[in-house]
Amino acid sequence: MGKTVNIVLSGEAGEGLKTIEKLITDLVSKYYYYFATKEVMSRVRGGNNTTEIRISEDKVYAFQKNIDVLFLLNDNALYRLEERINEKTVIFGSEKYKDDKIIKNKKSKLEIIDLDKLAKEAGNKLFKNTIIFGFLLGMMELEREEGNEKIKEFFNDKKEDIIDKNIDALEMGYKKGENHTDLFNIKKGNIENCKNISGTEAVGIGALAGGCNFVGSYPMSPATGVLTYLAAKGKEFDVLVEQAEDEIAALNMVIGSWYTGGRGLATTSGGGFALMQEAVSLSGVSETPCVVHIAQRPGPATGMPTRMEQGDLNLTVYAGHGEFPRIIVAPGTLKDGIELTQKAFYLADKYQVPAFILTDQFYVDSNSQMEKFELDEKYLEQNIVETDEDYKRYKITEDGISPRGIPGYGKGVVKGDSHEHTEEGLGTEDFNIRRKMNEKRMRKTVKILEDYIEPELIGDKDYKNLLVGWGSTYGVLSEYVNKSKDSKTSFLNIKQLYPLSENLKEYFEKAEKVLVVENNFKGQLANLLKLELGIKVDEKVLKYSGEPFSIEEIESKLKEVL
Amino acid sequence: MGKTVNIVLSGEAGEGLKTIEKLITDLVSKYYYYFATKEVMSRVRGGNNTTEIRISEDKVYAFQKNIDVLFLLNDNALYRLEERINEKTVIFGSEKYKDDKIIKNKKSKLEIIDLDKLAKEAGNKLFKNTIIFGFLLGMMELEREEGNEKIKEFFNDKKEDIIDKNIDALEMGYKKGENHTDLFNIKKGNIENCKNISGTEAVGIGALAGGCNFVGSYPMSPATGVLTYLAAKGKEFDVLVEQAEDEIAALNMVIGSWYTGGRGLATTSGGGFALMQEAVSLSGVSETPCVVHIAQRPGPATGMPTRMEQGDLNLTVYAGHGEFPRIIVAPGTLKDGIELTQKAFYLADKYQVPAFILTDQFYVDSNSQMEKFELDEKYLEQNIVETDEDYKRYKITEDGISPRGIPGYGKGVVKGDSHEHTEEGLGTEDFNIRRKMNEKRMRKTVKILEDYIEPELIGDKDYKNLLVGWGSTYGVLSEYVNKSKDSKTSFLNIKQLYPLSENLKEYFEKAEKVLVVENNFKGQLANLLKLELGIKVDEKVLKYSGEPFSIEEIESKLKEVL
Amino acid sequence: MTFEVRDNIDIAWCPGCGNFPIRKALIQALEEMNLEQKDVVLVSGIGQAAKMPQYLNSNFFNGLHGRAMAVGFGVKSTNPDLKVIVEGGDGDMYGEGGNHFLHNIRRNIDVAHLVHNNMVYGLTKGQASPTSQLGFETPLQVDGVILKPLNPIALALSAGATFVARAFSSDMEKTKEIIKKAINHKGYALVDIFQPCVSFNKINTNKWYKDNSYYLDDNYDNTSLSNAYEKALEKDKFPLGVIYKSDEGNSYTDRHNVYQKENTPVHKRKKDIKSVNKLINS
Amino acid sequence: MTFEVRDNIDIAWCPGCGNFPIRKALIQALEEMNLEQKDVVLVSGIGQAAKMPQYLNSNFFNGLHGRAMAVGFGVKSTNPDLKVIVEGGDGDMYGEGGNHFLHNIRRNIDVAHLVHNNMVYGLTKGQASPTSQLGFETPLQVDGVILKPLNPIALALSAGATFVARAFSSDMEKTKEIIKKAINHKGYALVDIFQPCVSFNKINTNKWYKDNSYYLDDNYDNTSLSNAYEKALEKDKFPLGVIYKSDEGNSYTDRHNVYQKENTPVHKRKKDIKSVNKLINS
Ligand SMILES: Cc1ncc(C[n+]2csc(CCOP(=O)(O)OP(=O)(O)O)c2C)c(N)n1
Ligand SMILES: Cc1ncc(C[n+]2csc(CCOP(=O)(O)OP(=O)(O)O)c2C)c(N)n1
Ligand code: SF4
Ligand code: SF4
Ligand SMILES: [Mg+2]
Ligand SMILES: [Mg+2]
Repeated sequence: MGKTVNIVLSGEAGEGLKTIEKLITDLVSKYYYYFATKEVMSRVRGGNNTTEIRISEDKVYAFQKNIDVLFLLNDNALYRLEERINEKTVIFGSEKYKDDKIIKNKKSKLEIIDLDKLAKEAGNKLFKNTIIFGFLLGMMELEREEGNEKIKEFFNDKKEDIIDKNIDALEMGYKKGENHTDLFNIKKGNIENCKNISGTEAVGIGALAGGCNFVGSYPMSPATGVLTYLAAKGKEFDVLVEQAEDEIAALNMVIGSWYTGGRGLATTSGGGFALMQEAVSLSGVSETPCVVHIAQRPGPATGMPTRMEQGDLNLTVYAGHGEFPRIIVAPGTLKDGIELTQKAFYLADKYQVPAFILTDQFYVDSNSQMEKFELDEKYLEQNIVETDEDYKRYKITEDGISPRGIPGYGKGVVKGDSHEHTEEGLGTEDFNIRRKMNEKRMRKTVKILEDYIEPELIGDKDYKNLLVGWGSTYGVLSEYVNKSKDSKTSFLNIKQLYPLSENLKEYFEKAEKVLVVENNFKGQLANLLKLELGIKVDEKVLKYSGEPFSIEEIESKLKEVL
Repeated sequence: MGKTVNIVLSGEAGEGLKTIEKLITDLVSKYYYYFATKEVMSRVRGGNNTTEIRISEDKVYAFQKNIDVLFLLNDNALYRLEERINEKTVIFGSEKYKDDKIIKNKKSKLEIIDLDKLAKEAGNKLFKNTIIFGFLLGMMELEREEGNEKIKEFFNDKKEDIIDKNIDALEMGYKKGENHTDLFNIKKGNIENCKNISGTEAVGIGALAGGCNFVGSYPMSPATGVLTYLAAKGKEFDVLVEQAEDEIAALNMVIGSWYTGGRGLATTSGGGFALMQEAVSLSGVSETPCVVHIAQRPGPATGMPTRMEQGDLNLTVYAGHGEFPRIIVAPGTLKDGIELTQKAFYLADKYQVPAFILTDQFYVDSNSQMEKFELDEKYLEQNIVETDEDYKRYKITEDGISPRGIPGYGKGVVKGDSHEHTEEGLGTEDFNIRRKMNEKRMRKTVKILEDYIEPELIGDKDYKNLLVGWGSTYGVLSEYVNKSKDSKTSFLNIKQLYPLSENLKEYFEKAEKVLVVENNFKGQLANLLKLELGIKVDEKVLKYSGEPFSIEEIESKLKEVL
Repeated sequence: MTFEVRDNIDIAWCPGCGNFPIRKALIQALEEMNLEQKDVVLVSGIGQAAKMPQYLNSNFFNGLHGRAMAVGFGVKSTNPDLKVIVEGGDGDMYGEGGNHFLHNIRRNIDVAHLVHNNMVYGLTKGQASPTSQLGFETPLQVDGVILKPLNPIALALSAGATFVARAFSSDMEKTKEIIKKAINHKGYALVDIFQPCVSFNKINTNKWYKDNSYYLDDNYDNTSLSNAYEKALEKDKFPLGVIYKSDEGNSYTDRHNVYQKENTPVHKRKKDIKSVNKLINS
Repeated sequence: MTFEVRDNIDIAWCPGCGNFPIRKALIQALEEMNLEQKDVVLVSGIGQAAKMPQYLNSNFFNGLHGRAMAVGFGVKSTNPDLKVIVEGGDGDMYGEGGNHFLHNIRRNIDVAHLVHNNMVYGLTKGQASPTSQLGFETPLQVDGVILKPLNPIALALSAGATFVARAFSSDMEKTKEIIKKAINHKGYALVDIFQPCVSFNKINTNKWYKDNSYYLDDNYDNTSLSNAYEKALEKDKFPLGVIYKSDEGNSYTDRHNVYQKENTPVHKRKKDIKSVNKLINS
């Protein structure tokens, strides 16, 4: 592994951390690999938020606990970071931190910089962000001119005067930064054919790639980003986006849209998804497809709205009353975010079942480079038939899949029903029909498994230890395996969590030791593997504090158990 | 086993089957054992419903498929019963059935009786029920006088004239019945110290015995009975009953009541419970107890509103987003219905968790004799403390249980929170507190298991085959074991489904073969046993047609696999 | 082609139920409007009234108790070429579905909303509904209803409905005409239909509805909001007919940006993977 | 004893937010009414406004988004001796919580319902709320709001509210007085409070609220329902003050049969296993 510098900006909500992040990652991503993530409080102003930008010679994906370079944007920006600084950390902050006990204890190095004063000198406290941007450019020895271009791009709707002043502010920071090039001794490269995107954007793009043309959702952190992403793209991509009055309405709207031939999405978090349970069951019995993106956050109930957890896998596997098939996918990489979301639409349509995309706050709120690729058009295919006069919506077929018609297309009529029903779609109380319809629906699982989305194995094929994870732990576990050069340990990222394919067993049979790593208390995937595939998990590595695993934490935890 | 006669009445919804059932079971229960159950359509008038009254020399609990004596109350009352009659069945019906193909094919015996004509002779078609009542009395050789007394009791608010006419109608039926005493050669006994109750009443009484003083619910079959039972008893027993605007309101009201010191209940079915998922999670994180009665019916979604299934165990085990402890009990006998409901209130209060009573349509809609017993007062105990000025609602304790105060009792204030919170009850974003609070809540499971409600073993202690069931399969499985006199097969009824105690393993270790019997598609209990206790289930005997298992079906299915 | 079902169907309503004439009125309205079954979608929830689509031959989606309006919104906004009728009971629509009632009025989505108002929960056997009158005794409200009856007309007006009407099931002809107007209205149209429940409401009987209602006369100006409120709040007798109608605004789909761009129903628009590829590759 | 919190508490609202003066007004109202913290319960949902109880020293239950009214009902009906205040934002109470809003008005449950109306979703960063004005642009409503703004005053009246008021956060004193009246009212009392959100609503600013509202004058008769409707439907400027107040009916707990039997809060009544045994043994 090449070298990495972990730069962290610490400030208040609303102080502009996002702007700095955007400016800097846009630039560095041409020359370095980077991974950026943030942890924010559930508030709009004040408090303490941080943004971490890891810059590296190699691909990096994980949250890093230890900070190399820290910017304290105000006088209240350090109190939460005690655990993250050490004697190697260089901190840039105001005079106020001169006698700070934490810094002293940790033997970190403080470099005094009065950002507020500098900003005022530059003309306005809002220039603080530009100064830091300039500082970072200087420190990294990137071209001023490139910075200036970014500024022009970013402030392109502002008056020229403003742009000029920002360019001056950038220069101010640049000069300071130039004195600290020693903090950034990373080999400059040339990263090509990559695109910077966030988890949120990945899911949003995936939806478009899956032919999404309807969104019914109610805002909820951390899932709102996908909603606003699609709202912004709606007109261009022909997506009707509607803010529902509540989550129950949201999924019922989406189901109404699929019934009519639309491809609808609902995006929400655990609490909102809890409210959708009855509608999920409606999708199940009426065999109306639906797609739900669930961006997890720590529960129960309101829990920690802006933090991360993987605590809702069980809820998703068992969502809804009664029994019916479903599909659950969980992206680990950004590319997966696009492809799995796209496939969720395709599979929901093909098998007429609810399909769920499980992400979490850490996944959606992080961004990095993704290698460019071409999407597969096939997933836009729709399995809709033209109806004839005696069309039967719920025809009992061998594979359980009844050709799906929609209203207004063909001569027939389409009867969708939440009761147990006849082939025609009329409510019935016949025990035999009930049994047959139940079996027909359940039979679809066999077909769904034929389309099983294979997991990804990172590391050597001949492993002794198998790390198993899902979703956003991809980053830290793949980084661990790539870095550790311990050919005995590989990492299996399971992309399709439900239904699980028997073929997965192979991976486990090869392993001497199976370790499942999850951000929850119970080890929900571990339990699912045990139940569905009879897999014996030797060790569960669990975290449920609301914070993602850091690379250091994984290293030390795995050292203990391997 | 002694002799049993299975009498079935078949008629329309609204035709008065309930009245006949009530009259006859009231009387026969003094001299015989009985089990009565009904299967009804999801409609108010018309269609076809049946009521089965099994009368026996021994205790009987199960649905019996084969009918001994069948009354067809109208000309449309046979078409659904083809599978239930045979050459031993004696059918009483009108002339219209004379050339009926089904009867011919099945070689059943038809006795012509024109109930409508008789009723008209008696003065009104409403006398039909009384005539049948009289008929049954005659057939059973019970005293006319006792019948007359019942009539007087039942019609006590009616004019004397009406009562007299009913007594005449009874006599009319009695005389006809006397000609068929051969159909009822059962030894008359003397059943003492028993009370006739239904599953619905059992749960209702259990709630009162558990100190229930608040009900917030929305009507839903088959759970509405418990709601109306408590509404009827409300004033006498100090229970505030409110019909909520929806199920979400219902459980939030109930949680509000518990927070205030009340003991609230919500009663619902799967679809309503699906809507309560978010509130269940609120109960979990805020550690506000709550009790929910879930009377299951076949899903998904609307499914079959008046039929039976045990399909919502998974939904209950994994209800709500995030992770938190809970308690699930499932009564099999009527006594269990009372005792487990009572304990649900006690345990919810003691451990500050949501507690669920899982029943189903077959359980709540059946009735039989229950041996009288005295309730334990202990379960009315409340674990509420008087608060002092610096009371902390979520004090971290060794066993995870924080003394629970309520508003207005003591000098302190009580802060209930749906966010992750400090000991005081204020929202927090501190990862360490989060971790500790999460662990504190999860720790309660250990204590809950100390109160584990032991299962009941029916049959010989030295078994080879172990049948395992939960809830309403109690009847059929215990009858099977009692009847089969096959000392190798015993039946384990699990009363507390969650959390499961390790002690249960003992029962399984002894068995050579484990068979789990459930009314669902997946074998949800079997899966839970596998997951939680590592139990290997050899055979799942499953039914998911909407109908309960009949005793004949269990006999033949078990013959196949044992 | 007819909306009537084949004759062997077993309708699960009680003999004498007010739902029968509503069914007739609806079928006739649809046929007189020359609509084709394939272009009509009936959306309903759960309840006796909500069984309606099962007894009509047309497209339908018979979903969850209380949620029909939300499904109806999804249908209409995905394909505005369809005629969408959302139908159900007073409990279904004003109780469990109260929130969707409110907010879809705000959307002015172009659906006809037919609510059978029998002032009781029929299917679940006689509990109070939101429109049950004070004092109404049921097995659940043992000492009578103590919640104020909901006034759907006033509520719909206050939420901004552009068409508000009330009908009475027993007047088949008039009900049919009102339903036609509701279906023709471009935007949300409420028809609250008085409907006797012969099994569970022995107070608000056919006679009671008759005695307690009257038809608005021909020169009633239903374009005036203040007239409408006055009628909505009348206490003696309930007015029948179209109480309010406004053409003030376009319906939801006219105003939404995807339909301002073009009329084609969203689900019929061609999807092109190339444009999505640009998001990744540019 | 004060409802004020210890001074080191970190209030998570933005500087300049209209929630601050509402907090002050509420604390002062409670103190001037000589209420004790232990007898007051604040019930809220989720949102910026709904954080209120966290910044007051009293009993509280800070539950789910949209569900506070239902919890408040459970609290008040279990122990009518408590003063219950249900507080939250416009999204919380009129959006997600719309159904509980409607039906608890029908119950006339004795709670003061304080709704911070900033015409936006604050906590989730600026989407439209049910009261957002037409054309309001947000990251979600990119071409502006096309749903009619909900009129909480008119809706509350139509649902039968016995107390309906509107306040404006910047007038701390007047807001306090209105809150006191709401708390004192025996029955459901709505106070819709105009509250500028400085971060996400750049249209309906403090100045906008000021320019678009006026106080009802002293001789306005708020006992007349028709007056109230007139005020509710005014289009130019929004009236502030108590728009409607009626003492027509008793509150829910006065009318419920368990409280007609006796006054003791239900949870304080002694339970006796013997009476239950009778149900089994008789
Ligand atoms: C979520 C949910 N809750 C409750 C029910 C049970 N339920 C079915 S219909 C109904 C009410 C019926 O009343 P209404 O809507 O007025 O229709 P009606 O039968 O009177 O026509 C209820 C409560 C259900 N099916 N789903
Ligand atoms: C079930 C559920 N859905 C969504 C959310 C996310 N959420 C939290 S607050 C809020 C809206 C806030 O707006 P409002 O109620 O007007 O309060 P404000 O912040 O403006 O005071 C939303 C949508 C949630 N917490 N729970
Ligand atoms: S119960 Fe009432 S509403 Fe339902 S079908 Fe019978 S009469 Fe009609
Ligand atoms: S976002 Fe708006 S409502 Fe929320 S605290 Fe800030 S100013 Fe107040
Ligand atoms: Mg009704
Ligand atoms: Mg708001």
